[in-house]
Amino acid sequence: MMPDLGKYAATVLSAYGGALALLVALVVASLWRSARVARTLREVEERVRHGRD
Amino acid sequence: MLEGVNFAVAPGEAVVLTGPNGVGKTTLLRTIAGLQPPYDGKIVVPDVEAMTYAGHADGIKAALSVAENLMFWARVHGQRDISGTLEDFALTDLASRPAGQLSAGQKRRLGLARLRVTGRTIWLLDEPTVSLDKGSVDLFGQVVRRHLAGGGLAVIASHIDMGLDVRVIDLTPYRARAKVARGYDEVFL
Amino acid sequence: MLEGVNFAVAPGEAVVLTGPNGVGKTTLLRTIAGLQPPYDGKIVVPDVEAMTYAGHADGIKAALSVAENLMFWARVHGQRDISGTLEDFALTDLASRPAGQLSAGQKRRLGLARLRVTGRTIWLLDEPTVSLDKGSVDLFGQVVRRHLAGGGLAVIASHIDMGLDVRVIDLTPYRARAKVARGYDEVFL
Amino acid sequence: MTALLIRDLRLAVRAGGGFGLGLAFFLIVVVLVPFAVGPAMGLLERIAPGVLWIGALLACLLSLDRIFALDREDGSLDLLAVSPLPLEGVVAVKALAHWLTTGLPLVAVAPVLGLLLSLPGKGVIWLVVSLLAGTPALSVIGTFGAALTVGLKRGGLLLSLLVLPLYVPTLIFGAEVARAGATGLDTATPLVLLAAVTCVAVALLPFASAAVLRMNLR
Amino acid sequence: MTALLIRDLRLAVRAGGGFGLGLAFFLIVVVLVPFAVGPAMGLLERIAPGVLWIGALLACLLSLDRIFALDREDGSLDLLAVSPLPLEGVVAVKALAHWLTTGLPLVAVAPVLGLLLSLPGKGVIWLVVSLLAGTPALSVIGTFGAALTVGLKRGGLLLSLLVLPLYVPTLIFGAEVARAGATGLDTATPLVLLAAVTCVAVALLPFASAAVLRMNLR
Amino acid sequence: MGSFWEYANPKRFTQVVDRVLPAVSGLAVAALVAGLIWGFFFTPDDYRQGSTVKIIYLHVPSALLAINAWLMMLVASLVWLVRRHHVSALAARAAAPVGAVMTVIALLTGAIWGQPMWGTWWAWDPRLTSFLILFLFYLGYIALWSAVENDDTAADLTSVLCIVGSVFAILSRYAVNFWNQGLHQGASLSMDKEENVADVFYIPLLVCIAGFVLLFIALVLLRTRTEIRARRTRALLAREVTA
Ligand code: HEM
Ligand SMILES: Nc1ncnc2c1ncn2[C@@H]1O[C@H](COP(=O)(O)OP(=O)(O)OP(=O)(O)O)[C@@H](O)[C@H]1O
Ligand SMILES: Nc1ncnc2c1ncn2[C@@H]1O[C@H](COP(=O)(O)OP(=O)(O)OP(=O)(O)O)[C@@H](O)[C@H]1O
Ligand SMILES: [Mg+2]
Ligand SMILES: [Mg+2]
Repeated sequence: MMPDLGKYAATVLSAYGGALALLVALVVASLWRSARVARTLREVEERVRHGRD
Repeated sequence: MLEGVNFAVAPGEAVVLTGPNGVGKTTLLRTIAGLQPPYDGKIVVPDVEAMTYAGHADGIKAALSVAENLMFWARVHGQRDISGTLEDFALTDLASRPAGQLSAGQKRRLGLARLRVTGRTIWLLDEPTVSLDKGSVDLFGQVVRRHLAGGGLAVIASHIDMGLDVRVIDLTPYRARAKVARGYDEVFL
Repeated sequence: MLEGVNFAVAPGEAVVLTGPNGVGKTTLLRTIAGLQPPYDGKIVVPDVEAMTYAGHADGIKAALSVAENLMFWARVHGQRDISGTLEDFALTDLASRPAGQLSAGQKRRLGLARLRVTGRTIWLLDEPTVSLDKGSVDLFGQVVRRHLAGGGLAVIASHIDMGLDVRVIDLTPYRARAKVARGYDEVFL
Repeated sequence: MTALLIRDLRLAVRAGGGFGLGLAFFLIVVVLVPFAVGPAMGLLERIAPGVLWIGALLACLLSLDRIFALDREDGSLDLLAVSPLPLEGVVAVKALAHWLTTGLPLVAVAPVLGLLLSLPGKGVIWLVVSLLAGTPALSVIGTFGAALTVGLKRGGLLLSLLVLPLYVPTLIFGAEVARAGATGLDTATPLVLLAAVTCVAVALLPFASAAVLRMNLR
Repeated sequence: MTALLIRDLRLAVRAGGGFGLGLAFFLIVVVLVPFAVGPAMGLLERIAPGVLWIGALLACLLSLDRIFALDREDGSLDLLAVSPLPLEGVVAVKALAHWLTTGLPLVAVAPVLGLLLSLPGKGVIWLVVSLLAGTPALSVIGTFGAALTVGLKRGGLLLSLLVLPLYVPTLIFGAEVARAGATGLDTATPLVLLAAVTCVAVALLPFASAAVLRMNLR
Repeated sequence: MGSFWEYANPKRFTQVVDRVLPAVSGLAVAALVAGLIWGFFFTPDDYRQGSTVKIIYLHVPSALLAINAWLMMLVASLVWLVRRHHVSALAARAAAPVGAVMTVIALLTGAIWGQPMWGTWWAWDPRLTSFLILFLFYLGYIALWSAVENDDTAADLTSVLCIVGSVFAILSRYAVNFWNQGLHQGASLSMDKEENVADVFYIPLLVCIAGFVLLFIALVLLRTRTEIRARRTRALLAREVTA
């Protein structure tokens, strides 16, 4: 399955590893912050609505 | 900004704003001066160019002498003669002293002297008499009265009775809003 | 320094220094606090470590919150509990606000609150009530009275009547000498 | 306007705000470099134009935050904003004062320091020319950065970070002129480019700076 | 004492007083040097250790005047002087805070920047070692200079001038260690000398600084 | 269907994002996985560069996006300054970290690639150098956003910075070119067929580029929605405090 990368295996693998790690980190951070902000917004909206009635 | 405050000032008139610490006097004055945008409501000033503001910070450079400090503001406003103003504020003797060596009250007098040399008619004063002794307060009261007599106009925030016989607006019933809540955030509500 | 000033303060007592701007109140207080050398004469303080000074500058860091500012000074003086002091100075609600955003009077209250957390008995106060509204002045008056009742001692320079029933020393008859003339120059005289 | 210029120059001279400080920094960089890179003669000569340009740039950068910060703190900036002077003019005068107290003195001492780094005579002339043509851009760009960060908590740090990439074209062309001059190559092309950068910066950036300052003072 | 350290670190992080600023400056120097001296490969490599040391030194120098000046302006320094803390301790803590916010971050990023200047791998290690051994001296000496000039009108300028000659031994030995390391020469001798300079400075200068500060506050 | 600017209303924008985000992210993941797997496993080695050509599938898309993200921010900034639509300001803010990460990926993969090809991690080649400068621009832009307290002031300031920065970025590009002739490949996606990479590399590369672009769009939509919600939270809290 694994292609033969020859003498450049380390180079190619580290490039893929580093780049994918950065991409995943960016995506995870974005999703995490999105979820957190959504949650606080929901809480605040809840409270505001309750405060009103 | 304060909710529900509403007042008008006519030429030759002064109002004194009072209210507890943190009620928003400084904020109101700065808004009138155009140094921050109003949250809501309208501020109608016939001539924006006619206003001048004196706040907690005096805009005094410690390294320049009293005369140099005053002269600078005079020239920015197109005046050239400061000797009368120095006299009015009892600063003549101190004219060549570096402003950094003045006592607290002397510094304040210098900050107020700036008002005179701007040649502007609308004075916005934020606690002008802080650190002043009784004599200087009287001196300043006279200056303000003369300014009003000459058709000037003043809005003064103060905790202290300045001996001016003018309308007092107590801001206590109004409450300052947090500054974060500005008009533009309405789209998000 | 002032010529011919001479006074003693006993525990539980306070004196108020008054006098026109520039007479030398600040200079006198700083000299007592040991922040500048006396030109002449003697200052006898039983315990230098018992003094604390609050001047025109409050030693407040704009980037730190109110509680952090106060906590720092408390810890420097070996205390840990600041909640009572925050209460006394009506700062509890503002505890987590950055000090840079306080209004002038709120900042001043924070500066004065520092006195309480030093745990020291001799307070040297330079115009403590500047920018304070009437309520805060009363509040501060109570704090001073409680301090005196607890055997404390205060020297206060002020233009304003603080409602304290204490000895007032008017410095007007004495004159401040220029600071250039300091003690060490005597050898050349 | 002249009042403002005079005041700023006076303050710079009296309070050490930039004037002298920039010079001292320039001197420091130039004096320390030989200690740092070692005494090899040919080496110093080759890097001399670059070192002098870097020194000038850093000296400029150093004094940038004073352009508005001090006036902001003591309330002068608010007062200037409500004064009859147009803000574009204020900004331009501030940049000019900065150049007069930082850029110009650097140009004046550069020949002496060039000698210290064993720059050849012809190189010195081109160095001076390049500094004269380039430092105004440094001041104007720096004023823009200072206007962007005035009143911010971490102004100093941010200012350097923001201004750094903006300085790159000026530095490249400036150092290129000095280097080409020292080695006897063609200096006309980089000099024209350098002048172009300076002209664009001087003509356009004051408007951007004034706009940004207005946003910040609001 | 810890309260003071914590406050200073907090202020540095929040208000950008040094932390980050030093780093940014270091980065700036390193990024700009190639533009200034030209892209020739061998040249950059040769001057890399020196450039990095100069960068570190300037980054340090930049943040020195904040050590006492801000506290002086808002009255904190007076209050600290009449507080129960010994002034020697205050000075030492200030120097430590300065090193933690300036020196240490520089050591941390030096390897990356070394790479940019094509410093060989072994050179990087010795560069880090030399910075680790030398930057504490820079902070302590700088604190002494700051104490000397606190409250002076042209403090900033004077400070740089006073501190500059005091920095020379540290710079010479430090750069020598880094240079010798990069070229594979003997590093032991300069390293020992560098360590000696640092030890002496750290052990003695806080007392001198406290004495000087006391004189200045009187 | 009203005017395009309707979507500039935060609420409307959020609704649209809620609807399209799953599709866009699904497509992005599909294209990325397909392109990268194709490129990594099923393409031959280059006769000169050996297996290192495979890095191109990360390097080129990220480099392209690093530049185009800045362009998008520039457009959004102009829209904010001219029409004052909050969504565009927030979209610029949301795009900056994505662009910065793309720049880092391009730098990183380039540096790793450079080691075997040019024998060095880093050279002061014009393209490399201008990327470093671009990265600094991103850093400054992000730092300015987070340093200014008032959201609208921050939007104003960063917009001006973005515009001025773009002018200087172009100037730098020319300066750097003038300063040093580089080692780096020329543009190979150009129309000039002679210079192009062979089709075996070209097609999976296009798929990867599509994947990166879709990922960029998805991330910007997601992050813009987050920014809108954060603003809304702050506005509600502020009203609560004062009411
Ligand atoms: C840190 C180092 C590097 C950076 C910042 C960098 C940056 C870039 C940039 C900005 C592009 C532009 C894409 C375009 O304009 O179309 C690009 C494309 C490219 N780079 Fe790099 N690069 C680096 C190192 C390398 C190395 C070491 C190699 C291989 C030897 C390489 C090979 C390529 C190739 C083949 C392309 C595609 C050219 C094209 O199709 O347009 N790069 N790189
Ligand atoms: N940047 C800010 N962010 C949030 N709140 C602020 C900010 N600046 C000021 N405030 C708060 O706004 C309120 C009004 O402040 P302002 O300075 O206008 O009061 P003031 O009436 O002038 O009080 P004083 O008599 O003490 O000068 C205060 O509670 C203050 O803490
Ligand atoms: N460094 C200095 N050199 C020369 N004169 C000075 C210096 N500092 C202060 N003075 C002068 O000494 C006098 C006393 O100043 P001081 O600050 O003690 O007055 P004060 O009584 O506190 O006044 P205020 O009520 O205005 O605060 C003033 O006339 C002041 O101008
Ligand atoms: Mg106020
Ligand atoms: Mg006084």
